[in-house]
Amino acid sequence: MLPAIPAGVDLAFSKEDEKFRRSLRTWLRKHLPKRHDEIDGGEDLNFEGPAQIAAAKKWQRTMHDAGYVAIDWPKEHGGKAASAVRQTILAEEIVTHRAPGLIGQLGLHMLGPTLIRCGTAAQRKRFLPKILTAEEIWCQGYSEPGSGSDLASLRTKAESDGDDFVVNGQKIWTTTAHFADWMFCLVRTHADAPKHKGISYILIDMKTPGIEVRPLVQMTGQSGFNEVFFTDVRVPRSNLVGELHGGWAVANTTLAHERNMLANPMRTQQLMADLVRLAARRNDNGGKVSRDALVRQRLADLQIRVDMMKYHSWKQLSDEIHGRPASVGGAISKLVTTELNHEICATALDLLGDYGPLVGRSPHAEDRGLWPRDWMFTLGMVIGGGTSQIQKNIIAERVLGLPRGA
Amino acid sequence: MLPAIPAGVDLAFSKEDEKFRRSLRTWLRKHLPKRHDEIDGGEDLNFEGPAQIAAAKKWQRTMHDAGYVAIDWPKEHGGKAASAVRQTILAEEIVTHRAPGLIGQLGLHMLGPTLIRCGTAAQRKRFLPKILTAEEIWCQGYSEPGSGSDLASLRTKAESDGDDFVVNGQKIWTTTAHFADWMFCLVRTHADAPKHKGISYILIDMKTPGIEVRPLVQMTGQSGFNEVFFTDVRVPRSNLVGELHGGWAVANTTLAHERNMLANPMRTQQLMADLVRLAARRNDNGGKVSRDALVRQRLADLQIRVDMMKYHSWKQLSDEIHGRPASVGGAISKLVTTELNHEICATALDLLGDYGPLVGRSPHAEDRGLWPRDWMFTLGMVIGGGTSQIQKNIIAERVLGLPRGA
Amino acid sequence: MDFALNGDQELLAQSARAFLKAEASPSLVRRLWDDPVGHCSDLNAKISEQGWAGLLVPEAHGGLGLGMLDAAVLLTELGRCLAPSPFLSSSVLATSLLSFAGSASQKRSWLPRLASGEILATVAWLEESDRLDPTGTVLRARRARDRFRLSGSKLFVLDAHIADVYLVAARTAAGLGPDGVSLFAIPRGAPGLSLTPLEGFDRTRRLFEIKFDDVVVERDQRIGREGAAWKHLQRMLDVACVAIAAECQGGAEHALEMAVDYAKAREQFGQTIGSFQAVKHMAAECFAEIEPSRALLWYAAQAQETSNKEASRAASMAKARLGEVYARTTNKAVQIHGGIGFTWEHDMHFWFKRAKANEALFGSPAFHRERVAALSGW
Amino acid sequence: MDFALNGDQELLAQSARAFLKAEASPSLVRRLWDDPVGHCSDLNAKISEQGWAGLLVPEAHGGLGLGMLDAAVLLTELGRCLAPSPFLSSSVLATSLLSFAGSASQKRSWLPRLASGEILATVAWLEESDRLDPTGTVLRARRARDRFRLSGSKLFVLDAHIADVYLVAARTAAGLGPDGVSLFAIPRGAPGLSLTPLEGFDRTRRLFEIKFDDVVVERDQRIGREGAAWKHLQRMLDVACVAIAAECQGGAEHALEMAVDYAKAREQFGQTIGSFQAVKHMAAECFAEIEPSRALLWYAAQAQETSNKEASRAASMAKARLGEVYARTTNKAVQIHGGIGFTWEHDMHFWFKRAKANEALFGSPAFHRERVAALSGW
Repeated sequence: MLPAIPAGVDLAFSKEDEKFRRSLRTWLRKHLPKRHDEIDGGEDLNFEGPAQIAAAKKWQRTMHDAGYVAIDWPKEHGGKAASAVRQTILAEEIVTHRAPGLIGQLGLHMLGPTLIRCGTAAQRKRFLPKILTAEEIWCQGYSEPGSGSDLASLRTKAESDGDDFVVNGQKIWTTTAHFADWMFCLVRTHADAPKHKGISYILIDMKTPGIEVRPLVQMTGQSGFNEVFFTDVRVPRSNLVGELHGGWAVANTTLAHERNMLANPMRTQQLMADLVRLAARRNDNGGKVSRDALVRQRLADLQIRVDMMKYHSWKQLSDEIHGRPASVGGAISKLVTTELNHEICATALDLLGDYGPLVGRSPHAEDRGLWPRDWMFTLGMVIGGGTSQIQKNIIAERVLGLPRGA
Repeated sequence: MLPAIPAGVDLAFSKEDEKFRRSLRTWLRKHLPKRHDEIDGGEDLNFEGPAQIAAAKKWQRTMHDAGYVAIDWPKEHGGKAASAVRQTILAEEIVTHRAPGLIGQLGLHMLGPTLIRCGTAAQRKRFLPKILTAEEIWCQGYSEPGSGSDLASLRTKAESDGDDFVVNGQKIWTTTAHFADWMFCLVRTHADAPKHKGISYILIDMKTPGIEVRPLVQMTGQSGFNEVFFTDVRVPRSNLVGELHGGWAVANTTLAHERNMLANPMRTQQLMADLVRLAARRNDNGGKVSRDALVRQRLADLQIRVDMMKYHSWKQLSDEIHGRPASVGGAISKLVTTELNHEICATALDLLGDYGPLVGRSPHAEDRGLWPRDWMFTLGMVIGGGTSQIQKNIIAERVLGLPRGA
Repeated sequence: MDFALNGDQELLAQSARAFLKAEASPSLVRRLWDDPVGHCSDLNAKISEQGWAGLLVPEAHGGLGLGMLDAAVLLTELGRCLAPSPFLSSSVLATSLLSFAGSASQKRSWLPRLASGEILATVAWLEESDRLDPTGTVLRARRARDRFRLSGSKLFVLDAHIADVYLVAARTAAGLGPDGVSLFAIPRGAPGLSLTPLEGFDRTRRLFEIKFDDVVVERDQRIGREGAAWKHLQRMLDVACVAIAAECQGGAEHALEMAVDYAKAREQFGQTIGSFQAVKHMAAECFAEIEPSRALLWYAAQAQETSNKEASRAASMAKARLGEVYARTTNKAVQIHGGIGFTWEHDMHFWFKRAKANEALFGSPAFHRERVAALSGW
Repeated sequence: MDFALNGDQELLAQSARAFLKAEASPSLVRRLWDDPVGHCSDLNAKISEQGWAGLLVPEAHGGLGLGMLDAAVLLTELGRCLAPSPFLSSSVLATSLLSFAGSASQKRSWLPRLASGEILATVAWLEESDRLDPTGTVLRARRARDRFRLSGSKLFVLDAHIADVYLVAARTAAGLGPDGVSLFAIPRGAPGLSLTPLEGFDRTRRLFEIKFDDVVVERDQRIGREGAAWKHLQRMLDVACVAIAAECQGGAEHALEMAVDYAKAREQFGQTIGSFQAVKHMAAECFAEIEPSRALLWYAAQAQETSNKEASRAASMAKARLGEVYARTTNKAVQIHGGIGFTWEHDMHFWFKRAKANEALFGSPAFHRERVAALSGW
């Protein structure tokens, strides 16, 4: 018998990587909390109350103590300088074991790498350790009500006043702002410069007077996003990251990561596996729903695309590992994956018929109401992080070289 | 038992109209040629050789003698001043009986009404009678290679020289030009005026020296369209219709008709009925293809839209008959109908599997190869007469009031 | 020939729209969202005053004696504003079923009270299998001398918490075919009967589970002939299809209007988003689906007056098509709104949720397409 | 781990593309369109010189001993330019089937000649029912002492007019199940055998009907064991799926490139049509389908080395997906070209036609989705 997939296209992991995976699995089985939903804020990081937040922080600390947090960071900053393969293995196992997400992920994935690349030594020393341990939780202050897709048109302004900036304005869609300790934030420091050129990247202590956080309830009924209002908020000049007016470039170093978070192929596979299980479990007139010819066609069509995006991610990962130029950026993954996730959930609702709309607290709800909630949440992800229309613009202009629109 | 559809929504025709339909049916059954394909050029008016052209002219003359040609024209010009209902009945019966199309339809539907509205008495007297009898066949010279969707950018120019215009340039997609006697044509008579404002509408004798007609073969392998080249073609000034430089308005009086020709709901119903018959006839593993659950879903989905467009056309017709303002123009019908026609044909190919691509001369071809040919031709109709993109622009801007694009 | 609304219907549409704009604004929808009842007795009373409760009731029984096209006109307006109202459950579905199945004396006894709004009724049909074919009706009504005893449960019953009487489909004979299904009128408070709300994401419409624990029913509570209710349920299914299709039509029209209005106002990249061709074409595609579907709806509504195969076929066509069009339109409308359309604060999600719930209610698009195929003789 | 082509494969892709650009230009495609043979012996000879005919033949039999991923790389390039070539019919399908089913001595006798291009072969499988399941193979091979006699007909046989030998699936035992199907190698000129071209709209690929009128076959012409050919045909079906998917990938890439190039050059309303968002998004949607599908193709090709259930599942996935992607892409590409894309004179229609023919060849997308479902154990 030949191996599952032999060399040529080489899908084998090295012995060391396989060992990493095995010990991670062992560790996870041993340390995973009993009920994940008591510790996990879900994809929208919507933690319900201080007890859940405390539990989530503890989980990150446990993960950190075991050496599974920020493994991509350089060793001198507390990371493991792990390869892209190990990062992928970690992400896969986290999803496969349905381990809770990390409460400090915005610090770990967005601010941390930014400070490592653009921060001062003092900033790194001050902030990085507490990101790792979840002692300080970060939120991201980019989007504004008037600048959704058009981020560069943001208007929250920071005016110099002595050694401080004075910040006035409003941010929106601010995940975790209701319990975050700090915010990394894009502000306009030069009103007359062209749109991209007058923006700076600053760090704001959320306890500073003049900050008001209002939860923004989603159509799912959950909060998680917030609006944040700034009225004469004083921020020390030492909290500027990178050059003054140079914040656009600073932010762009980690913007791609946001797209990747939304296009996690493991998450899609998990959702699809749940759908297949649902179809095999539901009965329709004495037979499994999954025996229905129409259902089989829909499931197969979805499964094909789910698997395709898995292989596509392998291809992208391979290019990264082996230092080849990326053939395409994350726009395709963001576009295809978010729409696929929503379609998987919509298919589940269709299979469920009149049971589809029943929410978690209903005893007749399937999968504790996961499907209707995710059906809504996944549409939010089609919109967030750059709508599908924006991704298509990016593909057309940057990849296919078609002219920029008016 | 109640009547099929009782009053309220009133779908009954008047006694006189029903009588018109009955006598038309009787006439058609008696006079229909034995083999339509020997006389009918199809939707692309692609007549094969002089014998077919002569037969087609004879058919129009037979129809005319019986009073069934140009019934919408005023009586003083040889028409019947027939109501929209009668026109619809005529169109329905023509399609239902699969009677050949009229070879002179561009004269009957486009130039005739234009001359009646904008022509001089002399022009009407000279041209209208021979349009009715098919003694003179007309072609339409609007599109140019550089101006497809953007008709107003046309560049064929007509310069004044004494009592003549001198025409130079090129037209394309000119149906029937290879045997037409005359062309109604849009030309640029004022080079410096804004795009729409320097255009005139003139009539060109196709026998004039300097005209070259080259057939343009379609992807179906058939011709029907042509390119027409003009080199110093002299056209008497008396052949100008309407004002000099006022041709845009003249052409627009009948442009809507082109859209309607492409969106004939009867044609769609006929195509759908053919598809249903095909599915009922084909066998798959001992059972009719129409018993397959997937096929039934596709057929039902198509049938629903086909019927919907029929009712939609009734609604539009009713508004016209009763003098109510039209709720929407023909853009929806053009958009939906042409795409629906193409989808019906594509479904037929799918049902036929490996038999799908077989063309008419193959003994294994179904329906004498109609499906693959129409699958191609209907895509041409999605593009022609304003692409689907153009129709969506029209709906967005003129109906929904969204801003005009850049 | 005139394929259009008549003058009275045009008037009904206009007055209903004006009335509902004033009386059933989005703020009412929002206020009732978390309300345990989810209905406004004030609004219900005013709707009865308009005579709408008796719209489908013959004049002889105190109603307006109008038809399904009139009802569709009204339901289009109710669907446009998502008005919380028992009009669908009581005045359309239960009233129709009583008219189809009831004896002359039963109609005399029930219809005037339904027409005046004095009482509300609802239909209890579906069960755990969620199936609309005869196998879905399992609840057994066992005869015990002159009475029947019902045990089992019904699901997805509309407005059961405010209906005074339930029209319950139950089997009076063994088997799973169309024969042996009977109909009973059972008051809400009957001993042995209990209600559980089915919590769903569309809180503009309330559904319930009804449990029957040896509920005793007198013989005269049986509506129509014993074992012969199936064909009446089928005809009511057609009515339900048209009614929900009408709601979908109104809802889709409104959702697109909201999206178009937003696209004209919202600016990004220095221009209104409605000037981007991608947004324009999204809106145009929705409109090109919604506009012709109105003609399909009218045809299906009018065809109900004929009670033949074409009535069922047209009803299923309308339900299949409008259900999908509404769901697609609201999805696009949320996307055109961008992030704000995803918030609770904005009203858009009310329509988005209703659309998906309506798509499933009384049969999925696939169910109705198969029904169209069967009724077409394929 | 490295999910990518290796250096040799990259080289193969580049050299094949350069070679085919020079040797199989659109003008060749156009010239051969109306040619009765539709092949160019010059090109075939050059392709054999490259060693491609022996790509899948083991080195021991004079071939290159490469695998399906290498073949897919080459087929992607052939599909890109629609090169008229018996590579698919002979060097991939017939060669694979011989390798799977043939005895050691049969392989020794046939494979070297196939590898060198000395002879061409093709597979005759489908019949009137156009079915890929066992019921589709009806042609009876009756044993008469040491011989077999075949009567009946085969349809949709690729390149039968230039193949020197046909691998014919026939029933040596009664029944319609997988058992009893045997394989025979029959030379083109065998007495009682006749060919009829199947005229289709895609003239870049020629299909034939073969009629067998009491064709006599010697015992040693039977390939492999009697009655045991079905599993080999199934494995060849997987190879066919990957091969056609590869063609689709190349064709779709090329069609989109043509459309994008045209959109950059063609002006309407005073700007290039590629600056209109509607055109940009059409192109972007195509690209977002085509780019990830390459990874699916590679995976499916590589999975063929395993000959397990995953090989069939991945092959059907690739065939279902790429077939539809190619058809959609060419449809959009024609639309982006506008009227000119509808003309014979422009090359676009070659790809448009090939795409639709490929979608049906060796099983429709629906057929392969059902196969995926079955192999997934649903």
